[in-house]
Amino acid sequence: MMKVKIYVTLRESVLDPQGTAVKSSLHAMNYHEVQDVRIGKYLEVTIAPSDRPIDEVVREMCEKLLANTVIEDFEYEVEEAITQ
Amino acid sequence: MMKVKIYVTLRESVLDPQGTAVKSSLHAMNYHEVQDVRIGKYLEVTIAPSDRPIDEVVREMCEKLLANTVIEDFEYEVEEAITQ
Amino acid sequence: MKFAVIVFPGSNCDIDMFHAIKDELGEEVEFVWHDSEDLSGFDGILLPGGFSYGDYLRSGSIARFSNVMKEVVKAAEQGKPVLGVCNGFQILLEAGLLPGAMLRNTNLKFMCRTVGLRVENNETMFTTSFDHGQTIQIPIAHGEGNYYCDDATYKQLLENGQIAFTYEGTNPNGSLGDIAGITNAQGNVLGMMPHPERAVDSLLGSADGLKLFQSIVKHWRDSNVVTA
Amino acid sequence: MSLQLEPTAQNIKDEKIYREMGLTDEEFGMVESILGHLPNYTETGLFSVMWSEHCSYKNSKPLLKKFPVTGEHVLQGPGEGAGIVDIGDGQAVAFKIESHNHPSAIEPYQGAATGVGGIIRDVFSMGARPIAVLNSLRFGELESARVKYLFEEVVAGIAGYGNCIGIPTVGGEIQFDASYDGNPLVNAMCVGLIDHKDIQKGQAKGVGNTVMYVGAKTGRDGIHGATFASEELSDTSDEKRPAVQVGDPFMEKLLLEACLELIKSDALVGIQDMGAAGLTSSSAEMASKAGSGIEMNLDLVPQRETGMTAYEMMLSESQERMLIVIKKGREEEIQELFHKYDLDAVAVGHVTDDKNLRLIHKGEVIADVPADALAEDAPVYHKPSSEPSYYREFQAMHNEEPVVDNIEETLNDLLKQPTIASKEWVYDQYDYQVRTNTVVTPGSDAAVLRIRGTEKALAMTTDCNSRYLYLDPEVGGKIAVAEAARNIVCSGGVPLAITDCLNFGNPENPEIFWQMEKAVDGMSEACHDLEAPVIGGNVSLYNETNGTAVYPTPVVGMVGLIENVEHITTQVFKNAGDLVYVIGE
Ligand SMILES: Nc1ncnc2c1ncn2[C@@H]1O[C@H](COP(=O)(O)OP(=O)(O)O)[C@@H](O)[C@H]1O
Repeated sequence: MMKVKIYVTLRESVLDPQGTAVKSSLHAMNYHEVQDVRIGKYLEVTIAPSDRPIDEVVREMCEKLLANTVIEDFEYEVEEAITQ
Repeated sequence: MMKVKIYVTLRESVLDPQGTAVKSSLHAMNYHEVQDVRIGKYLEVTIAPSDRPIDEVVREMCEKLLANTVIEDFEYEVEEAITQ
Repeated sequence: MKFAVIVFPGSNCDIDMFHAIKDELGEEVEFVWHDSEDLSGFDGILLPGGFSYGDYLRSGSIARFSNVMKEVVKAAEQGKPVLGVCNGFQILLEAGLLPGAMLRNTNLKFMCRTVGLRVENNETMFTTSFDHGQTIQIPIAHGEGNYYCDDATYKQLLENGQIAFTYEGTNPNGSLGDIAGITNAQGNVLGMMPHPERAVDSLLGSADGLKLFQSIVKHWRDSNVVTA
Repeated sequence: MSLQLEPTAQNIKDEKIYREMGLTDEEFGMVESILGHLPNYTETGLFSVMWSEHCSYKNSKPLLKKFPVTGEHVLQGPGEGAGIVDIGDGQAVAFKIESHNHPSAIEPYQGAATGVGGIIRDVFSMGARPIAVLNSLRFGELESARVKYLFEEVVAGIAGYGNCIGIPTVGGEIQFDASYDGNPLVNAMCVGLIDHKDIQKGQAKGVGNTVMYVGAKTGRDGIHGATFASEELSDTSDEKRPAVQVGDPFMEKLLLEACLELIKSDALVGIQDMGAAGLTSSSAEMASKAGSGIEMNLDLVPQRETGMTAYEMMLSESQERMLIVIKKGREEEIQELFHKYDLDAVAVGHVTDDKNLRLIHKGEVIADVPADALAEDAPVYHKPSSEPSYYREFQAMHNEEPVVDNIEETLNDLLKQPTIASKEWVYDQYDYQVRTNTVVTPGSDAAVLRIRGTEKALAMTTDCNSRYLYLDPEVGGKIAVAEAARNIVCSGGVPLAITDCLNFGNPENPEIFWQMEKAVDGMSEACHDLEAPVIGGNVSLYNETNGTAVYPTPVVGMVGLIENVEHITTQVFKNAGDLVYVIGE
């Protein structure tokens, strides 16, 4: 069993109003050390071994469903084999 | 400058409607190897050095604003010093 | 003319669309469930608003993998009118039938209000009953209506006259170029955030949306008389 | 938690573990004598939730008896998921209001969202199609970051749930006052439309009939929520973290459509929402109302988590679930119906004739308890009541006439008060138009929805000025009902009935109980005079933070009938030159 951690973030060129809003809240709470906040999605997907390489499977899932590459980038880490 | 990566996830026993919906969708798309999907938030926060230890600042920000610990857990990694 | 209203799990403006067509426009209409594999009997395809699959992950992202979407693509390729409203627009974007993507409203909030729309192109099959540049009153109700595309795409939209409607006055959601609705290059697929099906009866405030549906019917009658 | 870790029956008694669950020593003694033996952990849990104020109304029952509950048009009074009133032509309107105060205080988005989800289920479990939701909200003064956060998130949660499920949020009211600082109030009301022939009851009739579980899977969320709702909030409430569930409006939309299809089936015998106290209250109440028993095998309950105990399953408040009873032998068609909506429908038990709720887990009978004892026989308390000293002081004061020097300035100051200012920021976030029936949208007096296919329309409103109630609960109670009635009348409607949500502090405090008593007296009188009976409601007590109670806040939700859409009137001035009248005293 593999645990895949997937990070989906807005592309650099796309404005992140949510990040901006959180940044202002943090400033209002006196965290002036905060310079920038970007907000994305974090997915933990548990995947059973199959006949296809896991990288291929994950990449395809991300491109088809988990990220919209018009506005988002993704990265992932295949973390560890969990023995059942 | 520090880059802090924060992962906010729903606590284990809390229902994750998004993850459940995405999992069924992946199954419908024939990714039968997918066992489980949990969806959370991923934040990248850039923080300038201050007189308080960064761990203290991050932990506090998470507890006060970025996560609601009633239903969410958080983890973070202080990644690297970016020289400006 | 016979319309299909596609119902995804979580659609919730399906009934409104149905009533607009049946009661106000006076044309034939049927609900079609998301797993249907045949739209050949319909002349026009309507993708209603709502929260298909809860809009979980991203709005429209899961619905676009429904069985029926293959048929919607086919209908679009055949040149049939395909209209996606609100969530329907989001699904058309995710499915690649229209260019671009949808972001959250800049104020990060859902908004429900009636807005002024400017008719930018009254030569599409959806807009001939309007005047060019006319302002119409149509309700919006969405949290993710902030249309985005890259510069090259935006240029194309402008050059091809694919921008059907823009917001008049204040842009409510931050969409690029005040865009409220766009068509594909062929002009037979329209996606729009405002809800024309909510503006078909003056008892509820505005009947300006009815003209959009009338345009579709007019186009269909004209082209069917020619080909008959 | 696993079975082995559960305390034994003897431990529960010796170490008074039942107290942590909210049972008093006397109540525990009653349980013991009802059962004729010491209750085990699961049985103690069943009694503790069913005998909580939230489920049993043990402190408020004597007061609720005072409300007028009958009337010419009343088809269903208090006692079911929602009350129902006839509106002619074989149609009726079903409605109810409910609180979700404590969950909203600790997780405002989900607390408010699941509050909306719960009241919607109450209405469609009657067989009615929900057509509108309203709300009534109270927060502290809109100054601190905490209050602003609560306010924003509660509104977002209401919007998030209602918009997604596609039921318009058409009205409500909001007030800000320091008394709600630590304990906001979030009340949600749902209105549904139903044909007389479709009216359902939550009853488990017919020995041998099948008990089915439908909807979302059961998890460990919200265990003991009903007990939590019956306690005061304190600074440690955050640590308790029991009662907060995450709502899944998408699931509820599927459940709603499936249940409304189910209503048309003659296989259906009874249906009830799993609200507070989840499987426990739905099964015990359905059996008790039918004078029957229910036996359930908990191994069959769809579970989201592994290793759940009987106690956890019975007390879970996972959302978006229903318990139904269907005719024996019809299980397959019911499963198919739900399957079409991608929902679980599982036979978990059957109706028996021994009037007991019997639970089987892993092959053992883990609880065997008279259903009536759970649903009906909770102790009823007649709490002492005493007139508060503040009230006597206020009554002794002279009426003061405010002196206004600069009318314009005073008017501007008033309009700046968050309680008085426009609430557009709030209702802009609610989809108040979906299903295209909303003729009068938020911002006028009552909201008005047309009834498609008829000339008729329904007007609906929520009202309560709690400051008046604090000053004089009896007069304030009358005013709350009268204000609702005025809003209905100003919209062109005739009041039909009300639903109410009694939000008060700790009833064990005699001065709080006095407030409740007087408020109910005032409301009852007004309802009687206006011929608007009370057809249902909800009680939310213990709204206190660290010993300070909220203002007495009995929210009134009223629905009125407009015979013809042409009679609809709105608040705005129409034409220059029109005459303006002031009517009344
Ligand atoms: N304040 C009230 N006024 C009138 N009836 C009430 C009030 N509070 C509760 N009731 C009625 O008591 C009945 C019992 O409530 P019940 O349905 O068991 O609880 P809940 O609705 O909290 O699950 C309900 O039908 C409800 O309408």
